[in-house]
Amino acid sequence: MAQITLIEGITLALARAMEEDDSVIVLGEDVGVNGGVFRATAGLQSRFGDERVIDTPLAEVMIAGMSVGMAAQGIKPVAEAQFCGFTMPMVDHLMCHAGRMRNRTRGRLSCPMVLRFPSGGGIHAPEHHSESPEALYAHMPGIRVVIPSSPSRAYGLLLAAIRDPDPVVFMEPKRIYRWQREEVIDDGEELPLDVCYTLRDGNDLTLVTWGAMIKETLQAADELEKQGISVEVIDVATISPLDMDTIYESASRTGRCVIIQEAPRHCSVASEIAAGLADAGIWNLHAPVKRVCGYDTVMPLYRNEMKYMPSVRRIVDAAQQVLEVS
Amino acid sequence: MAQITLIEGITLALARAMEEDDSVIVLGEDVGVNGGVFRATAGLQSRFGDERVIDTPLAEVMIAGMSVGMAAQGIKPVAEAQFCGFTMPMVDHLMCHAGRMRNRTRGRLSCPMVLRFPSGGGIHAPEHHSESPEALYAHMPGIRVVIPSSPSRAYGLLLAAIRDPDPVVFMEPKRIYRWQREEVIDDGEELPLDVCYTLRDGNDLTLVTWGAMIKETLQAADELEKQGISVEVIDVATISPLDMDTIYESASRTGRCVIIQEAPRHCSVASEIAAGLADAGIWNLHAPVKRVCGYDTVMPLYRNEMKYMPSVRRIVDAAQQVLEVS
Amino acid sequence: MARTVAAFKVDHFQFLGPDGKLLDNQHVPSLARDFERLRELYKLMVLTRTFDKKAIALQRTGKLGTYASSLGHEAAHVAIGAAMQDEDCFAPMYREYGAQFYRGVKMSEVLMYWGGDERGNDFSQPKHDFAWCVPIATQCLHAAGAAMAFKLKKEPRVAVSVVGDGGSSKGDFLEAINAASAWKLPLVLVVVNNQWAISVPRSKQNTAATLAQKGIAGGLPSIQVDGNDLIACLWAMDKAVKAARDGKGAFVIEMMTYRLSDHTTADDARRYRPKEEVDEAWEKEPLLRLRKYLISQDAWDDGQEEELTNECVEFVQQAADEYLDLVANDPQPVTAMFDYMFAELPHDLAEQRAYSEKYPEDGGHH
Amino acid sequence: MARTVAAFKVDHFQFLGPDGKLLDNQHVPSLARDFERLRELYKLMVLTRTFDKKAIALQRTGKLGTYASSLGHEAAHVAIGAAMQDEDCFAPMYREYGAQFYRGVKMSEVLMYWGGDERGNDFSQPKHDFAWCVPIATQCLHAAGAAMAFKLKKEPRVAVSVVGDGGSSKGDFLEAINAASAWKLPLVLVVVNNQWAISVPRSKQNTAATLAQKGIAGGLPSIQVDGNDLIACLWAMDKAVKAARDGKGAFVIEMMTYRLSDHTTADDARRYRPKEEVDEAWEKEPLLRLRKYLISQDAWDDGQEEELTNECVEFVQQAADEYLDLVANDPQPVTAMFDYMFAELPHDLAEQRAYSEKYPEDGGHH
Ligand SMILES: Cc1ncc(C[n+]2csc(CCOP(=O)(O)OP(=O)(O)O)c2C)c(N)n1
Ligand SMILES: Cc1ncc(C[n+]2csc(CCOP(=O)(O)OP(=O)(O)O)c2C)c(N)n1
Ligand SMILES: [Mg+2]
Ligand SMILES: [Mg+2]
Repeated sequence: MAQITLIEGITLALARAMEEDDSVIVLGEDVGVNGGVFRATAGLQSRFGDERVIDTPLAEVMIAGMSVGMAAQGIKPVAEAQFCGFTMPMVDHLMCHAGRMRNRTRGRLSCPMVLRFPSGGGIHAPEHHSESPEALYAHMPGIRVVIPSSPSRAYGLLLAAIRDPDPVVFMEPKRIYRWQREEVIDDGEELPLDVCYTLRDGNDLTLVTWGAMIKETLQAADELEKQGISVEVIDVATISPLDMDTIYESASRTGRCVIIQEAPRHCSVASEIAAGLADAGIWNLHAPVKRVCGYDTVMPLYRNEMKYMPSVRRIVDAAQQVLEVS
Repeated sequence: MAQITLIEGITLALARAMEEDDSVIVLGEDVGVNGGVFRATAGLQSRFGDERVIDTPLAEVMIAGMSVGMAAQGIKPVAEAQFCGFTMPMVDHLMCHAGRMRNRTRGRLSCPMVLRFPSGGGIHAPEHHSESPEALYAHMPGIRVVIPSSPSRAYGLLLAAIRDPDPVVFMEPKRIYRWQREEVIDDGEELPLDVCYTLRDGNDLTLVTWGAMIKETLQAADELEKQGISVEVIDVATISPLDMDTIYESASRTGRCVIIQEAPRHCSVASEIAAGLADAGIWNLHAPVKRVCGYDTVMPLYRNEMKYMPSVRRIVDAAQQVLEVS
Repeated sequence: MARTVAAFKVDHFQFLGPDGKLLDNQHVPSLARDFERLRELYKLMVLTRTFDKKAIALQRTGKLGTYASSLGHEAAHVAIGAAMQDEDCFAPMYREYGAQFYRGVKMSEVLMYWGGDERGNDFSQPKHDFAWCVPIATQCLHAAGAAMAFKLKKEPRVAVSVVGDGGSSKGDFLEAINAASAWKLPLVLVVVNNQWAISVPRSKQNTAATLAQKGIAGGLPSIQVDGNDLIACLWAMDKAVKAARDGKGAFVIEMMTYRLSDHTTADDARRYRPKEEVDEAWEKEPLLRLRKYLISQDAWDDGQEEELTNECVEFVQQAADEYLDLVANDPQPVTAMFDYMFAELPHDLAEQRAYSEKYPEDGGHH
Repeated sequence: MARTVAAFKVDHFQFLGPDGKLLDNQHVPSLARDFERLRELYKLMVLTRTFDKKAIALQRTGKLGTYASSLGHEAAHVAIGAAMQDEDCFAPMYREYGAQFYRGVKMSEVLMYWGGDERGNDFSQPKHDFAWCVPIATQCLHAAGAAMAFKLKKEPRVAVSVVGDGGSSKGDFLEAINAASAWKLPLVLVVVNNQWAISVPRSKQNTAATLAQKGIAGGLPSIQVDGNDLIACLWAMDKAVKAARDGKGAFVIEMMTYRLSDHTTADDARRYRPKEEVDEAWEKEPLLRLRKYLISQDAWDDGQEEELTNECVEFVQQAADEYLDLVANDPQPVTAMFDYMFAELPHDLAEQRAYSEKYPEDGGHH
């Protein structure tokens, strides 16, 4: 069995989904011959033809709007946006149509589409290539939001997203596209779209994160373990709907929780998790819930981008703050 | 002095701002002869001419994009979007340009524009006329978000928004456009863009809300007072930046906080406030922080819209839940 | 040194004059002689207008929410419906009742929608048509997507969408034109130019001679027709739908008509529109000229007209009763807002749904 | 009955052939004889190409981030800059260095930007031009807004924006055309058609004969020029800028050129583009033909060329040194990401800024 990267997990899932269902098509800018600027769709056009792997004109509103139209009429579009920053023109069709089609028509029409795109910073890319807009999509009713953080979760979650009868925004943490290799069996097994993954068990502290920040979070957990602290690490993976039960369970055991995300803090996913803890989870908390986030500023150009994102030290410091409380 | 409504406060502030600064212009669909579909710009075109009160083609991307361009080149555009739902195509220019212009150019260019629009449900309007998307805008770095809830705050906050050297999204709670009259002196006094308003003092419980929900919240407070409970009511007013200090102070006195908003809950402004309380505010809380929100569903068509929004009873019930805790 | 690399024109087509006479007997399409078909469509135009009147009356008496009238657009709308096959797909904006009635949408469904009940969008027929679309011009891209789906599935079906003179300024419309050009989509884009976008006159959308010429941006065949002339509208639609079905790609048709009503019942057009302009437009309205034509051809008479009037009133009243009965006696429960969000209710919504059941009557219809 | 209500054409202009000879001596514009000006612009074209080479070398050696080359676009870009006045406003996309150098943007600023430092956007000159704009086509609307500002302030200034063949498919471009039409804006929209949008060829953007004809959607005068012919580019730009300044409204110009490089340094065009096509394009590239022309007119010689080459290399090296020195010895601190968010730092950001100071080195340049 091959050891593959996260992005190869994506490609594998795309191929699998296209193999098993003729109505699945891939579309986007440069997804064809070029195989996508990150090579996520590499080889798909030669395998499935240019009627199923479709290079589009440069027009994001069109990609989103036509995906909605196709999805309502029997095609399952898996649209790629080239970078997170270029999905903003798609917000209208996602919010006003994709997330509403089934509800609007009382189930007469539906919108089984996937919008997938590379997200987050850290690869020295130009402006608008490094944002983490998951909170925007997670706030929209009717849209599932998924962020895988390992090759196998990329494979299983993308398969599930494509097969899902409703719209899914699938954000790919590009910084870890090629970070780790893992054995992934191409058996068509999907993963559920509504559960968190506990990456590491612990009793003193819960660290909650997703996407590329699992890298720094796991490193922080290592450091903390060296200090004798037993750390639980949760990969949220499915941002919407959010599996708060797993988080409640963990935080109620450890009594301490730090949430780590790359995105700005204000009205974010980290805030949602902390708010849940402030409600149903509050009785078991022994310390304030800390959020370690990107700053509430524009993601800087690449020279300072790593300073923007939570560092291991920032995570460890926040952890120590909540651990100090007795 | 005239007793005026919230929307009249808007009109008054627009006229004042245009009077005192020639570079202020108003643009949008139907803002001219028609005076806006809600009459917010009524009379402005005949007073200031059609070069300063400009009917635009029907194109929201254009309105937003040109406002960015004008704002960077010495004009202060106050753009009207006709309804909240139609601001979605504007998200791209707000997120990618308005909120970044100053930062991108290290202050060489800036973007002093206002985007104002009627927001929220409850007036029997058609689909897409009744959303409360403040969380989307509040999550964007570089953008201020303001929601007035009284005639005088509408006047003072809009004046401040127009004079502010940076972009402001100004959301108008249309359900209470004509709810209350208040004496507003047209003295050009602006209100700060970063403080909450305590509408009512109390010791047992803090209710935090904004926009049209102050109506139900104040009613709920009345009911609770009848039961002998002393309720503090805070109108957030400035969603971004958020004045958490006022909320911390109140919640630390009362030990109990319920946040009420019309918008869906997931990754929302209510969640942000609750998350703040879960962090810096946690030591003074005596009860879980409850959020009473619109459901995480599509805002229904008008027959069920009031069932979607927090009712007085839902607020009172949540309050009683947090009051039961001892 | 200049050389011309591309040349275009926009032609305007009209067959029937406001006086009900054919403008040029030599060049009229054969459908001008198909009196059976014209009669059928005339009836639907009258029915649509009757419906419109009723809907406004319901709104004025508090029984319906905001309603967008189709007064004056009947020829354009009915022609759009009549040119399509059942299996084709229509992506309407919000006032094309004539097209929808032809396709099988029920009047009670139209009333349900404007009456604030989602069930109005669950058309009993045609099951695959798009719902009303309030965010202007977005429907053009949904239609382009539908056309793409048909093309990919190699189904001989056509997608048709409508946009207004106002909506034609939106990028969505132009991206749909571009998409149709890029992939030669089986798509017909109709600009129903009724001269106004609420209070904004056509002249403020842009200063181009026509709106049809937006199609030239994508190299699409682009024509203009008299939108009050059913024969011209139908001839153009037939031609465009056939071309699309035959794999010849997309068409842009601008139908020149006039919004004889307020924009919606929430609007008062007297604020911004001169009475004379409206009076003049009434002279050119679509029903009268078709009736005159049919009468002149002995294909219609006053007796039939009277009978039709009565039939329409009765039919519309039945639809209104059906609507009023349903919303009064079978309203959607609070839980209805959860039940169609996803194919399967996620755990968070299931929780909220259970909570909502505790407040079934709260904040009811106000 | 048809009557033509609008007719249009798109003309293509070229004066200088790939061999450096004028195509038609009778119809050349007078600027073809203004050797002083042409020489100045030729020098800038060479300088721009020299810069391009250096920037790619810096990227290849890890000293610069992703860089978008302007190789092959020099005539188009330099002509755009040369036709504008200082007080006009340029809204670039991301590779129009030739235009920007003409207008006063420093090479070290270009390098700073692609080197990941916002200070590159703080042009020492011209202070009012827009920054590079990565979200494609959005800059067209910023330029439309600038044009509107000039019009409202009654300033005789012109806004100019550039979009690619790919970007011309975006609604923003078409909404800018529509806006220019609606308000007769002093705006020039240039489509630099270099035949590729990364790996997507021009033919996939749409099947229209030209991209210039998108201007017809708004009734704007729309022409196409040989984008490798500096004389044609400059002639068209001069004409369009003058018309705009004279209150005659906007222009769309499609400049036909070729992207001789990879899309950016992050791209490998060999994956999708035949070598023969590139080889052929090299035959038509803009520098050589202008040099040949100038030499044939005794306005340039080999000695001058050699001198120019040396000057350019030196000048570019200085800019590179300046850039490298600045980012090495005067990097922006972590707090720089807060200090330009708002005119005055709001309390929440002030708090975060203070916190960030505790982590000045964290996650540094990686
Ligand atoms: C994107 C969007 N912006 C604004 C509106 C509000 N609105 C509803 S109808 C209308 C005017 C539409 O004019 P036109 O496109 O000419 O169609 P008509 O109503 O005249 O048929 C406006 C501005 C909307 N529904 N959608
Ligand atoms: C809105 C948007 N979508 C996608 C991209 C990613 N992208 C950068 S350049 C490019 C191709 C641009 O092609 P074209 O417009 O022809 O300009 P060129 O680069 O050829 O000069 C793409 C897709 C972007 N920058 N902005
Ligand atoms: Mg109209
Ligand atoms: Mg290109």
